[in-house]
Amino acid sequence: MILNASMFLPILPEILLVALGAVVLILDLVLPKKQHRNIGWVTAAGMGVILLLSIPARPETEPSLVWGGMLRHDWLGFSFTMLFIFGAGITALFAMDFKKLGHRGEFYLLMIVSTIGMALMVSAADLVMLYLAIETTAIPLYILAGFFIRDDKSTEAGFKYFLFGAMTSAIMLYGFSLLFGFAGTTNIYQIAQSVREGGLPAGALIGSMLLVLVGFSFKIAGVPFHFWSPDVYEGSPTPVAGFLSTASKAAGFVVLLRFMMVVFPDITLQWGAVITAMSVATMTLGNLLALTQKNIKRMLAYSSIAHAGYALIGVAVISQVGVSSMVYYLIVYLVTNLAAFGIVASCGRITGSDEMTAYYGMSRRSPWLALALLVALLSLAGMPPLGGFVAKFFVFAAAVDANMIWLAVIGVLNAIIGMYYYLTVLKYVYLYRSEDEEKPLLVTRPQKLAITVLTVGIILIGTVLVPWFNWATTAAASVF
Amino acid sequence: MQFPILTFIVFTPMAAGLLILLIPGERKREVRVAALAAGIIALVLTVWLYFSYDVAAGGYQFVENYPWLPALGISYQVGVDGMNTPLVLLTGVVMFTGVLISWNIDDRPREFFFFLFLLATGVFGVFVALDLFMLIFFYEIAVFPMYLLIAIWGWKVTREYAAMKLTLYLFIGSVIALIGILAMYFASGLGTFNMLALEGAGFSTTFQKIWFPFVFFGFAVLGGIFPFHNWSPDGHVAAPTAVSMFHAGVLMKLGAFAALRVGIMLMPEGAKFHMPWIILLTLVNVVYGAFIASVQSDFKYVIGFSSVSHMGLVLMGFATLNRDGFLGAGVQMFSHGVMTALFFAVVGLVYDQVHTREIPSLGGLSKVMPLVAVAFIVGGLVSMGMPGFSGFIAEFPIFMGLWRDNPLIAIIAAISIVITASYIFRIVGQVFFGKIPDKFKDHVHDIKAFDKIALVFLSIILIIVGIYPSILVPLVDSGVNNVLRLLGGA
Amino acid sequence: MTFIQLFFIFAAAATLGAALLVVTSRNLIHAALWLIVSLFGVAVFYVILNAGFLAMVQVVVYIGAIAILMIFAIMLTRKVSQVPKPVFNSNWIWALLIAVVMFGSMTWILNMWPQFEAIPPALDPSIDPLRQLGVALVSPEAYVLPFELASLLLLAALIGAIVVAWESR
Amino acid sequence: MIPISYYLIFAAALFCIGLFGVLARRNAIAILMGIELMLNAVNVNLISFWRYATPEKINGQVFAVIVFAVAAAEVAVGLAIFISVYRRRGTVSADEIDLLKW
Amino acid sequence: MDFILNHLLTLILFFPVLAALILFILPSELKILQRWTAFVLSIIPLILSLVLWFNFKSGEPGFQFQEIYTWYSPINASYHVGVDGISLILVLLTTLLTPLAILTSFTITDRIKAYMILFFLLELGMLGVFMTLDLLLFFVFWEFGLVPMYFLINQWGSEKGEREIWGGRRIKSRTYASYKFILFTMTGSLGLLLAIQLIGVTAGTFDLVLLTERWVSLDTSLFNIPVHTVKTIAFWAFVIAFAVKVPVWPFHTWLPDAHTEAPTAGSMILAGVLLKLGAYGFLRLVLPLYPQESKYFAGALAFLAVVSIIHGALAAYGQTDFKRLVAYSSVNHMGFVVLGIAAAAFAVGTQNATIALEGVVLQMFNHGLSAAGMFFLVGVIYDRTHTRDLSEFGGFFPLIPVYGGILIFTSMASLGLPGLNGFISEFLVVRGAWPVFTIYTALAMIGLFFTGAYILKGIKMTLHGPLNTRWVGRLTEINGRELLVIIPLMILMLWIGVWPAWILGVINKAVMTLY
Repeated sequence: MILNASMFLPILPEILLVALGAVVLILDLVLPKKQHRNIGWVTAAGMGVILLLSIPARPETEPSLVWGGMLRHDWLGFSFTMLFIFGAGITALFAMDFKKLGHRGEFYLLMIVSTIGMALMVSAADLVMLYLAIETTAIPLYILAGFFIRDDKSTEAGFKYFLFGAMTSAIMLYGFSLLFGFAGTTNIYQIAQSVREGGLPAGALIGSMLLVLVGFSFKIAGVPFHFWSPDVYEGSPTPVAGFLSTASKAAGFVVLLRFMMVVFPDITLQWGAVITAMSVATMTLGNLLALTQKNIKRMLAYSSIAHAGYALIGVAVISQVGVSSMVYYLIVYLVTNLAAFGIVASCGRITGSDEMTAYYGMSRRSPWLALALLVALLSLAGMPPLGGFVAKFFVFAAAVDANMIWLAVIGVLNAIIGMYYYLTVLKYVYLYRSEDEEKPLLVTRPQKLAITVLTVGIILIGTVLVPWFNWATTAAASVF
Repeated sequence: MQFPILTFIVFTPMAAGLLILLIPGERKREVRVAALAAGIIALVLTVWLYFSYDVAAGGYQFVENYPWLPALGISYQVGVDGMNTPLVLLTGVVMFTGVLISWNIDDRPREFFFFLFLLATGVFGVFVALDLFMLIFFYEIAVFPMYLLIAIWGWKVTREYAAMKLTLYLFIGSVIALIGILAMYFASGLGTFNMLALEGAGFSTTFQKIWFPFVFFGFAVLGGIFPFHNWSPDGHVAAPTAVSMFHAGVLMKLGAFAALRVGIMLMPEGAKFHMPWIILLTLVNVVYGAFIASVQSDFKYVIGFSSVSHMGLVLMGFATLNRDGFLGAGVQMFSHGVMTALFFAVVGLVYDQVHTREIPSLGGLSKVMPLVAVAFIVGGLVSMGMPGFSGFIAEFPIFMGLWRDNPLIAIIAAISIVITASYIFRIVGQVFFGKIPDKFKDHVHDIKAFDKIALVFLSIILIIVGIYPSILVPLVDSGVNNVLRLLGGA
Repeated sequence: MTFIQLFFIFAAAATLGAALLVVTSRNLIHAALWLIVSLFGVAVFYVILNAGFLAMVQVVVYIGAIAILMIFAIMLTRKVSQVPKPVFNSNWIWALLIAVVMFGSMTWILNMWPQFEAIPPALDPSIDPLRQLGVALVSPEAYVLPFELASLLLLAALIGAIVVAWESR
Repeated sequence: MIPISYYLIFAAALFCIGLFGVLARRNAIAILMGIELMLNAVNVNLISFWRYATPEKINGQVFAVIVFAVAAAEVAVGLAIFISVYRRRGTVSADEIDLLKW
Repeated sequence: MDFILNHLLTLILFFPVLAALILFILPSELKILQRWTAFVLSIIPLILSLVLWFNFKSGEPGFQFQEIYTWYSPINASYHVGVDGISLILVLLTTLLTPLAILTSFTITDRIKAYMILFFLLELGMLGVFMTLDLLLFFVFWEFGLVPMYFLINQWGSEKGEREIWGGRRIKSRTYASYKFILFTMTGSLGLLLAIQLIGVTAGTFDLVLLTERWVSLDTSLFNIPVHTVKTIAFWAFVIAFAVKVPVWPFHTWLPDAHTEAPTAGSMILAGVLLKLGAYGFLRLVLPLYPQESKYFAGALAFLAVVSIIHGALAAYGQTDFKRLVAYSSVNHMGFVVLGIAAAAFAVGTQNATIALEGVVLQMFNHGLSAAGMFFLVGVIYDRTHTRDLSEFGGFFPLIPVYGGILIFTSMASLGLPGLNGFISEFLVVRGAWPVFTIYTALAMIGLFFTGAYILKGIKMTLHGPLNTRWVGRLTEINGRELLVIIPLMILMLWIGVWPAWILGVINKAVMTLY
């Protein structure tokens, strides 16, 4: 019962995040109004520093349960914690110059709290911890989605996000309670064993699995729990939408992965089938609906849904290769989608519109921004030498490896549909003309920095494969 | 450690493209000069490569091998043999001439050359790849800039439609092939994407029979195989000149080459099983393509469909699965590449002057642009397989290959030669001879010096190969040996 | 059937009845009141289940805070609350179907559990659940981390609620 | 004694009533009440499981306490959001908040 | 000198390319310079082929001046050239007619440079066919020659005339003619191409010397079809290709159009050399490669030949266009060539065959001279009157007596008047064919009668009869340059007619060793 320093090491990133939150809170109080924008710099820089300082906190090769079994200190959790911190830092950069967003200390604080939630979510090894972490992630995000209280769409986004999130989390929680009851323990690494000993019929397990899955599907916006996401993404402040669609979704994926693999090893056949069906439905529906969108944020929302479908392939195949491919996919997806939303944010900040028409002739207004958008969208479409290609490659490889070639085929057909609408956007950007061509799109410095980092990142992930792959494999290996 | 020439070739265009991006967009002249410099460097490197390939030794040369992702057996491995060395040269040639022809592009030349060079890097990468992952990686790099190049700088009327159609067709093909590649990877159990290793993987006959069509057709879509050729004429027509040159000249070879490398060479049993019916498709390509070309009235569509016909010959050569067929196909890839680049250059130059491509409305252009007329005639003669030009060198062995097992197909396919001759002569007559219509009289001028260099350069290559095939053929032959070895000396 | 069972059934019926009225009352104030009744019913079960502390918390937090907060909110958004409009949305029949099916399948799932008919074991008198709970919530070997996180969450929720509900002029 | 099945079925019923409310009600506050019912059902579950299966351990109760905390936070945030919506739109009826396509 | 002798054929063959290149770099304004350069350069192959002629050892069997280099190694095709007596004569004919044709073309004013370059390329193609000993290369040159000819007709053909084609569109006659020319010959060659490929596949080589052994002795079945059938099909593929070129009825319809529309020099070369390509193909390829099939189908061939003779003569008689008349006379005369070949094929190994073949080769040479001469003379008169309509001519003799004399002389040579060259060769053909195909030969003799008739008709309508006064003053006498063209031809006609032994000796040896 004695606290010692080594116990804090595994939660060092979270502690640092709390400290950063405190700094932000204080700054929000003491800084004069005009300088509130600089809290963004502090947040972004703080995230960078946390990334560096967290290096000693990296787990041993052998995963261990810490803090009374609340957390599992393993590479999966640690990796994604790092990714979320990265994502939050980038989001701060994008948000800085947003009116009514960037100068609000609360924004950064809420984002930090949400990040803490995600960080704990992906490491949680206990139902109590998991539920709490999920809610800690979600509740600040509800507010962030509705942050523009004078904007009809934003408030509506917060409203819908909240209602739907609260409902699905309640259903999930019911599932948790059943699992707790059946197993007599809240530690997810013991549930499987004790359920097996208790002689619980598979049917009961499947039932609770389905209930839990509802909550997770909501997090990853998987069909049929996807339909909140276009509305929410469209309505939310764009940097928030980017954060929502990447970090929050990735966290959901990690939890889904860990939970399914660890808690339900005895019914893999059943949940494999469910996830497979969900994967197919998600990517197909997401892509088909994305085709007709006129608003770029909505389009990206549907495309995010589709991407969740691809990533689900990695879960559905239930194999080591599958898990690492999914992790790789999420890394790529996080960086890429952040870039896409970030560019949309930078653009929308000036044009004041997220309709496709605002993108007409963009390459003449701002060639570099257009190029960055090209990189981001093509990476989403799965084109080399960008990260998206490698990610899709691994995911499809996992499907083929698992002898689910039909799934890979559906995946590639979907990739083609995806190709179509991404290219359509690029067509607007490069081909169409607009009346505002003479007006360049001024990208602010923090945005430039963020976009550059992300674009370079996309290319690096797509070309220098070894570190990322090893990372993904290590992370994936630590699930089991 | 030898000079890593292949790596240099692959990445020269990319590096140049990135450098060009750094030039401010309004300094168009500097952009062009930089592009030309890159084109020249690439050309020099490829020529050097071509002539330093040791034909007597054969096999893969200039091999470089660096691990890329060792955990999955992915490596950056490049090397050339007799089959792809000419194609690398071809790419260098087309890149160089493409830059020359594109000198007049005025709308965002910086982006244009960047995308064009990105495309070139992809093409080079595929041609020299000895690793399946690398191959598909560069294959897709070669596909997508096409969309932008066509959509942005293409012919206003059809560019959006054509660009999308093309990209989707090719993308579908490539991802289907990708699935096949993955299946091969896992079925081999070797844990490597190295093609040389996979050659000895010994896939079961059943596996090959199932997967060969995926891989072959996946790539052959880009080769324009019937009935998946539809994208090609539309794409050609809509593309700007240099892109058409690249597209028909090099990209279609990319498809055929990949179909050979991955499909036939890695799954020879599958090839033997399926080729008897695939050859019928290629026959449709050859004859139907020529026929459709002959009834077009749009100059560029004629050339577009003639490419379908000629690429049909390449695939037909593959489908014979014998030495002569492969030899001819190998030569035809090079010959058709240069020829069609020449054709599209001509069409582009004509269009630049008269702003129409309707054949009946043209006439008498040989008086203002004699060199263009000559170049077109040279290209035309090549395309009809006229002896003395490279086309003959290429087509003759293909037909010989056909004779060995499919005499009837040889006879039917030969009809295309006459059809080709008929439309080529018709076009020559209508476009370049006769009276110049009054409406063109004043504003039609001769072409610029750069364009002339490009045309002459391409024409000379065609003639040299035609009269002195030894410059190319032994090389291809040594590559064919490589293929035949895998086919069991068939 | 023992007395306690009868009592249980009575309490359950009352709670569920109140809950039904919560979801069906046209008047939101009534609904909120019925919610309080229902929550109170639940607290009764906590008592039966030897979780007195939770029952207390239920009364204090839920009834004392949450339900009151809701009534405030209802008052604040009163304008609509009184306009006669349908209580349910157009899909209510589906909602009903889902709820019924859900109930059926849940009982079915629960029924599969081998200990479905279990009788409560005797509590070890030496253990004080309340003390146990207190220790667990602050012990690093147990639930201190969630406990701390919960405080963070409540802080964030507080700030967040102010952000959206406060309209600065 | 009361078998655990009583509690569990009661909780399931409460949960489903809450769910019905969530799915069927128009008014957002009513929906939120439904959610509270669902959370209460969960808590009943948790406590009864604790009492019947693992009375020697305390996790069930801790879980319930945490659910309380979350529920409080959720309600606070939810109501704040409702009020901000109401201020803009003059309604908190879920099917009238339809500026976005839903 | 040794170098020249060792590479004599290559030099002759590729000198025209050099000439074309030289012309190419000449400035395009200096027309006279271009003309004379072309002429002088075209003399050089003639000189070289005279060197060839005098260094040729007619007594030795087989091919001489052989050169062999790798050309297309993977399919065993090589650059293999060599001449025997037959090809020697035709090489000489080609190099002789080319300078004369170029001299004739001095009247061309439009794009002289291109014109001359095409002419040299044409010469290259023709020489290549005669010299090569490789089947593939044979085809290369065979096809290659078409292209310059196409453009010569298409671009420098007669300006006038329109033809209606299907669809009711009207196009220029020369376009129509050139199109017909190229499509006929290319379609004809298609079979040849396929047959060559077939041979290449089965025999594994294209070298004629090797092929005569391997292909002829081949008797396994091919593609599950009896080898006999395959060979028969291939035989007909060859025959049709060559028959189109010769041309033999019914493949001749392109010829009158092409001849009529071609520029004068083009017609000269067309009739003088190009038609010989077909006949040469029969001699060089068909007879050695298909001895049995040739023998078997000789009757059919002879029949076609006779139809050609009679049809050609009758058609020629029916013409009012002077150039068309001469064109049909080519059909008529070339019929004799084919008849001789058919006879030789049938009676292979006998003395009759030898005689017939001698006649054939000589007839090829002779027809080359006389047809070129006739077309030239038609061209001369056309240059002055700008019409070819015989009915507008008449009574020219008094106006232009020298021209009249030359026309009569050349016509007589064409007619086969004893003492001039035509007689010798036609006699030899008839002499060889008579014992073999008596009836056909007899019918051919009737054809000869009509030959006389149309020649005389031509002379009569041009030189005699009432004078069309339109031409008085416009019609000038033949000039010096034109004399320079026709006189060498006349000398040769007379020389062969009077003392044919010099040339027959060469032919005889070649024929004897070959067959």
